[in-house]
Amino acid sequence: MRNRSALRTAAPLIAGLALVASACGGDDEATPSASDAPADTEAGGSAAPAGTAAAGDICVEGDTVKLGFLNSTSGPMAISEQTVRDSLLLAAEEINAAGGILGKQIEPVEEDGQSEPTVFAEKINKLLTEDGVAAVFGGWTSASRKAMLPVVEGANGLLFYPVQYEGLEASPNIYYTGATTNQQIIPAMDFLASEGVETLFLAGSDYVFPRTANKIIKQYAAELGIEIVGEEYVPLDSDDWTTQVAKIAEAQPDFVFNTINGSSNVGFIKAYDEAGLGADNSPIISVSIAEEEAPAMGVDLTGQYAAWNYFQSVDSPENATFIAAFQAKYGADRPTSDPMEAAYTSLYLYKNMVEKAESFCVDAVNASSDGVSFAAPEGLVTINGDNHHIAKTGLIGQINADNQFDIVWSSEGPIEPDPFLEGYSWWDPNQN
Amino acid sequence: MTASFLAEDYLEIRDLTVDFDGFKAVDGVDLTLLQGRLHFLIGPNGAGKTTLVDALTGLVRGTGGAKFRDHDLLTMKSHMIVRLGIGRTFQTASVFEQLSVLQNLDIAAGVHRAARRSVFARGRVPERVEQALETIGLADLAHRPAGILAHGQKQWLEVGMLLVQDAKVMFLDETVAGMSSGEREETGELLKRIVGDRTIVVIEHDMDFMRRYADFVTVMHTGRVLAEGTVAEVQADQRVQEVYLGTATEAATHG
Amino acid sequence: MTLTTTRSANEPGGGADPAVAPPAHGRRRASPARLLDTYGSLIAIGVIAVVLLVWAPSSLSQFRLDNLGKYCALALASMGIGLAWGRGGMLVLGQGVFFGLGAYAMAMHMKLEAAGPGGVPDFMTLYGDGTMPSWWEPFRSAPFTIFAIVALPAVVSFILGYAIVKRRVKGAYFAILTQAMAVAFATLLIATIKQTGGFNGLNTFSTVFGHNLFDPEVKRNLYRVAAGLVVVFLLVLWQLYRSRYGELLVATRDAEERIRFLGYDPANIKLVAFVIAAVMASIGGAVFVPIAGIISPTNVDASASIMLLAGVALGGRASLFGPVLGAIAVGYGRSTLSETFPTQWTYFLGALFIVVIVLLPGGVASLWPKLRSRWPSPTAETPANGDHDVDRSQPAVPA
Amino acid sequence: MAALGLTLTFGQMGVINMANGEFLMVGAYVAYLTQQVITAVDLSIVFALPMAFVVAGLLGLLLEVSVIQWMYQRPLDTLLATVGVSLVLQQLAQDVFGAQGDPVAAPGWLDGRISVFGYEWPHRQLFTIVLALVALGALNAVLKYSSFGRQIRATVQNRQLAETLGVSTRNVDRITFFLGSGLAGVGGVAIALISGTNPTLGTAYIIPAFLVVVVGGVGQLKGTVLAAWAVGVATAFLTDWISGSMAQVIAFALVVIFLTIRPQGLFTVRTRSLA
Repeated sequence: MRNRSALRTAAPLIAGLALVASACGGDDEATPSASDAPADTEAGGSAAPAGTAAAGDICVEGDTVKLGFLNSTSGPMAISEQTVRDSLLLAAEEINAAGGILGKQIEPVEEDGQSEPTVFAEKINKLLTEDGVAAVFGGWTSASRKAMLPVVEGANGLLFYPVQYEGLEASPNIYYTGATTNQQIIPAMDFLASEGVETLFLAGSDYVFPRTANKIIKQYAAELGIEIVGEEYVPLDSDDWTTQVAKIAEAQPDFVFNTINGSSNVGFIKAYDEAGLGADNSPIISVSIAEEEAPAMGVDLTGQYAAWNYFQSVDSPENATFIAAFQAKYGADRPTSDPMEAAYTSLYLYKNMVEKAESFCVDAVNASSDGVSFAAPEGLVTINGDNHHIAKTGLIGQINADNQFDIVWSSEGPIEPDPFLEGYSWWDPNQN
Repeated sequence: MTASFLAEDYLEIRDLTVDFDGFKAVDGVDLTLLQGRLHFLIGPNGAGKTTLVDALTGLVRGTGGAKFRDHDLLTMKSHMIVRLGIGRTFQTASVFEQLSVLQNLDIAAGVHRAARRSVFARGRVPERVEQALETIGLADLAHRPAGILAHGQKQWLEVGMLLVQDAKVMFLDETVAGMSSGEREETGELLKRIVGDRTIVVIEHDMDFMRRYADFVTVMHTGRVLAEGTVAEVQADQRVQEVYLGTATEAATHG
Repeated sequence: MTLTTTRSANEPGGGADPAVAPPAHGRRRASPARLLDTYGSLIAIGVIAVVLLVWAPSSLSQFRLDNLGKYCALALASMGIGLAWGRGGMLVLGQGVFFGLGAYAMAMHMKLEAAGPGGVPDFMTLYGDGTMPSWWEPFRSAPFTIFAIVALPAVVSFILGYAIVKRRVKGAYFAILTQAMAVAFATLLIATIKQTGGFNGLNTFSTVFGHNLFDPEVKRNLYRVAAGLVVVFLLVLWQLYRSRYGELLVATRDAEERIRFLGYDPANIKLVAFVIAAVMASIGGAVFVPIAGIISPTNVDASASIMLLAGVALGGRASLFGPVLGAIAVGYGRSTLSETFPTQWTYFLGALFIVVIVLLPGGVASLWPKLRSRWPSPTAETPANGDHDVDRSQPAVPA
Repeated sequence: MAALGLTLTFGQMGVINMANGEFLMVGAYVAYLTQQVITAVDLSIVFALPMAFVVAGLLGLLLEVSVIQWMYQRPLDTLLATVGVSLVLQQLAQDVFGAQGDPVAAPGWLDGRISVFGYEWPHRQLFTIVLALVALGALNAVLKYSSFGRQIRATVQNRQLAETLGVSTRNVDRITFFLGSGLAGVGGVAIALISGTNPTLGTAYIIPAFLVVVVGGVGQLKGTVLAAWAVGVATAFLTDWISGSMAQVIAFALVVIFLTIRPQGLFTVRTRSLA
C-alpha cells in the first residue's frame, strides 16, 4: 500500500527528471564536435565578465571552419530571410569549391530565428558558445540585430548583418554589409532634389527603420528646401492603407517616400492604385521594394523608383557571374536583390579579412579588417575599420515592365559609411 | 401546531409577479412564510411554484416585494440572499459529485468563514459539519465522493448543506421525487427533526407525503395562490379539488 | 512573492482557529497512504527543487542553463494559467499581457540602469527627440520596480477581471476577450515606439540591480532566482489547491450556479484566481527579461500567449506539476527540435496540440491516474484533493 | 465575410474555429491558383469564387470529421485544437507556396471607380461589399426558407428534439461546417484581391472577425454585418485623427468595453446562452 502511493507521487518526478535529463543530453548528439567548445569548460565560472579580454578570442582549430547562418526560416520574416540564407549557402559552396578559407572548408551551421528577436538572441548564443562557430551571418529586422548585439558583444564573437538599416549604431563585433542611412536614404534625397521635387509625403510602417529614416529625411529635407506635406504610419502587419492613401491623394505631393516594410507594401500599393494614383501622376520612391517584391504587388509598378546599392540589372562581370551561379543553383526564375547580394558579399569579405589577418581569431580579424575590399556584384566594396560598415555606391532604379530596375541615378563612386551622420552638419539627433 | 404563532423571522411576500415576455409565470402572489413550520407549496405543473422560489432566491427577476429581516429579496443578488439565511435545493440533485460528502458540506459551511481563512486546508472537521453529518445520517459516508451516493442520499446531502449554511428559510424543490417510500419517510422525519425555528418550504407533488408532514399548505395554480390553510382545510377546498381532478394524471406522472 | 509573505504572516494567527489545527482529527487521520497522498506532492516539489537548483546548475552548460531559466520564467506564467484555466475554468488566451507588464517593468528599470543616473534610454534619442516620458522616471528605483512588477498586473487584472468576470462573461467569450486584450496590448506597444521601443522592444541591457549581466556568476544567480521562484510558487499553489479556496475554485468551475446558491459570489472566487495568475505571469516576465536580454511585443502577443497555453495543455491544465513540466517541455522542444528539424517543428507542434487536446484533454499528467487505476488501490475512492485528479475543467455545455 | 462564416460555425454550432482564418488563406490561394490555370484575368475570378467556396468548404468538412466532431461537448478545447490546425495549415502553405506572397491580379472590370454619395468608391471595394451582401442574402435565404435551413435551426435550438424528429444532426453539423468554411474561402478571394496572398494572412483577420461576431451577437447574421460595418467605420474614422496603430488599439478597447457592458452582443438570442 505504501509502496504504491510512493510510486504515485514519484511519477511526475520521474517524468520531470527524464525531461530535464534529455534537455541536457541533447547537446552532445546535436553537435558532436562541439565538446571542446569553450563554453563547456568555462561554464564552471572561470570566464571573466564581458569587457575584459579574457572573455576569449574565438579561434578555429581543426580542418574545417564552422560558420553560423542565422536566418528566419519560419514565421513572417521567412519570406525575406530565406533568400539571404540561399545566397549565403551559395557563397559557402563557391568558397569551399575554391579551396575554403585559409585552406579550411566551411561547415555551415544553420539556425532558424523564427522571426522572433528573443529566438535570435538565444540562437546566436548557442552558435557562439555551444557550436563554437567562428562567425555568424544573418539577421534581418532591426529587432533581431538589437537582440543579437549584446550577446555577440558579450561573447566577443562576430556577426555579419546583410540588410540596409537605420544606422546610428556601430559595434566592434558586428559588420554591417547593408547600407547605412547615408548610403541609401541620403542618396535618395539627393536624387529627389536633382529631380526638382518640392513637396514630399512620408509613408512608413510603424517601426524603427521608417521612424528613424523619416527623422533623417525631415531634417535633410529642411536643408534641401523640400517641404514635407504629410507623414503617415501603419502597423507592420496591417494591409489597410485606404485612409492614409486618401490623405496622399489630397496632399498631392511631388513624390512619396515609401519606407513601408514587407507585405504591408502590397496593401499600400493596391490602395494607391485604387485611388487612381500611379507612376505618372504621383511617383513613389521606395527603400524596401526590390526585384523579389515588385512582382508580388499585383499591380503594375512600371515607372516607380527604388533606392538600393545593388540591382539585378547592375552591369558588371561579377554580377553576371553571381546571377548565373544563383540561378543555376536555385532556378532561372529567381531574381537577385540587394540584401541577397549583401549577404553573399559578406561571406567573401569575411574570407578576405581572415586571409589578410591569417587567423580566424576574432581580435586578429578585427585588427586587420580596415581596408579589406571585395569586387562584389554591386561593385567594389571596402570595409571601414572604425565603424565596421562598408563603402557602397548609392543607386536609384526605375521599375520597368519586366519588374527589373533601370538604373537612372548613381552616386559618384562608393560612399564612405557614416552611421552616426557625423559628417552632416544639418543632423541633430535630439531634434525630431 | 404553530400555525398561529407569529415569529420574529418570517418572510413576507407581497404582490410578487414574474413576467416572462408577457407570460406571467407568477402573478401577484401574496404569501407569508412563518418560522417553525413545514410549509408545503403544491400545485399542478406550470403553477409557478419553482418560478416563485427562483424569484425569491434571485435566479429570475420579479416585481413586488419579498421582505425578510428588513431586506427586500427581490433587489438582492443570489449569493447575498443565501448569506441572509435563505437556502434552496434544486429539482435535480446538484451536489459536487467529485468532492466527498464532507467536502460538500464544508464548502457549504464556508459562507460563514472569514475569507482569509480559506487559504488554509481543512484541518479538523468543523463542529457544524459534524453535526449535520449525523443529522442527515451520512456520517459513515463522509469520505465517499458525493457522486456515488444514492439518489435519496444526495437529496439528504443537499439538506445537510442547507443545515451547515444555517439557513433560516429552506426551499426544498421536489426533494422526495423519485425516492422509495422508505426514503420518503426518512426524509419526512429528517425535516421534522430539523425544522426547529426554521421555515421550511417544501415544493411537492406527492399528496401522501404532504398529508403526513405538512403544517401548512399553499396551493398554487396558474401563477396565483389558489388556497391556503392546514391540510384538512385545503383538501376540503372545492377549487383545489377541481384543479387536481383536472390534472390528476399529469401530476401523477411527476409524483 | 507578497503572497507567500502574507500567508506565513497569517499562519500563527490562524493557530487559534480549530479549523487549521494539524490534520490529526478522527476521520482524516488514517493510513500512511493518505498522508503520502497529502504530502507526496511536497516530496515531489522537493525533488523538483533538487533537480532545478542543485543538479541543473552543476551539470548544464551556461547556454542550456540560460534556456532552462527562460523556461522556468515561462513556467511561472504557465502555472498561473493552470490555476485560472485548469482549476478556475477560465481559458486565459491573453496571459502575455501580464507577462509583458512584468517584463517591461523590469526592462524599463534595466534600461534606465544602463542609461546611468539622469540618463535617457538610447532608443528615445534614436527614434524620438531624446526626452523621456515622465512615467518612466519611477522605474529608476529598484524597489519601485519590484513593487510595480507585482502591483501593476494585480491592479490591471483586477480591473479587467472585475469588468469581465463580474459581468458573467465566461467560456469562449472570456477566451476571445482575453485574446483580443493581448492583440491590443502588443499593438499598443508597437504603436508607442518612442515610449516603449515599439516592435524592437527593449534590449541592450548591461546590469540588473547593479550586477553585470555578462558575469557568469550573475547569470547563474538569475537562473537560481527563476528556478527558485518556480519552486516557491509550486509550494504556493500546492497550498492553494489543497486549501478550502482551492476546493471552492474547482467547485465554481464545475457548477458556478450551485456555488452561488451556497452563498458565494463566484465572480469573486474567479477574480482571485485571475489576479493571482496575472501576478505570476508578471513575475515570470520580470525574471525572463534579464535572462533573455530582450523583451519585445512578439513575446507578449496573442501567439506568445497561445504558446504559454500549449505547455499547460500538454502538461495537464488541472494538475500542479503539469504546467511546469509542460512549459519546460515546449520551451525545450521549441529550441532543440527546431535546431534539428527547423520546419517540421511547426507541424509537430501543431499536431501535438491537436492530439493532446482531442485525445488527452487532461494533458500528460492525466495519464498517471489513468495508469494507476489499472491496479486496484485502497485509496482509489478517496476523492482527489491533490494534484493528480482527472481533469474536469470542461463542464458540459448545453448544445 | 470571415465573420459571416464564423457566425455560422460559432453561432449555430457553438464551435469556435480558430482555423477559420486559415480558410481565408486557402481561399486566397485558390484565387491565386485559379489565376495560374485560367489566365484570362476577367474570367478567373468568376471561377475562383465557387472554387474557393468548395475547396475551403471541403477542408472545413475534413476538419469537422477528423477533429471537431469528437469535441462538441468541449468548446474551449475545440478552440485550442483548431489553433493547432491553423499552425499546421500555415506551415503547409509556406512549404507549398513559399513564404513569399503571391499576387492576384484583379480583373479589369474591377479597376475603375464609381461615384456614390459623393465619394469615389473603387470597384474593388464595392465588389467586396456586394459579395458580402450576396453571401448574406443567400445564407439568410438558406437558413430561413430551405428545409435544410430549418434543420440547422432546429438542431441549434434543441439537438435532442431534432434528433427524435428524424433530423440527422451529424449531417447538419457537417454541412453547417462546410458552409461556414466555404464562406471563409470566398472571403479569402476578396482579401486576395485587396492585399494578395501570403501564408500568415489568416492570423491578421481571425481575432477581429471573432470580435465582430461576438459584438454582433452570436448566431445573428444581421448583427454580424452591422458590427463588421461599425468596427470598420470606427477604425477608419479614428485613423483620420490618430495613427493607424493607435486606432486599432482604441477600436479593440471600445469593443472590449462594449462587450463588458453588453456581453450578449447587439442582438440577443432568445434562447439559453451558448457559452
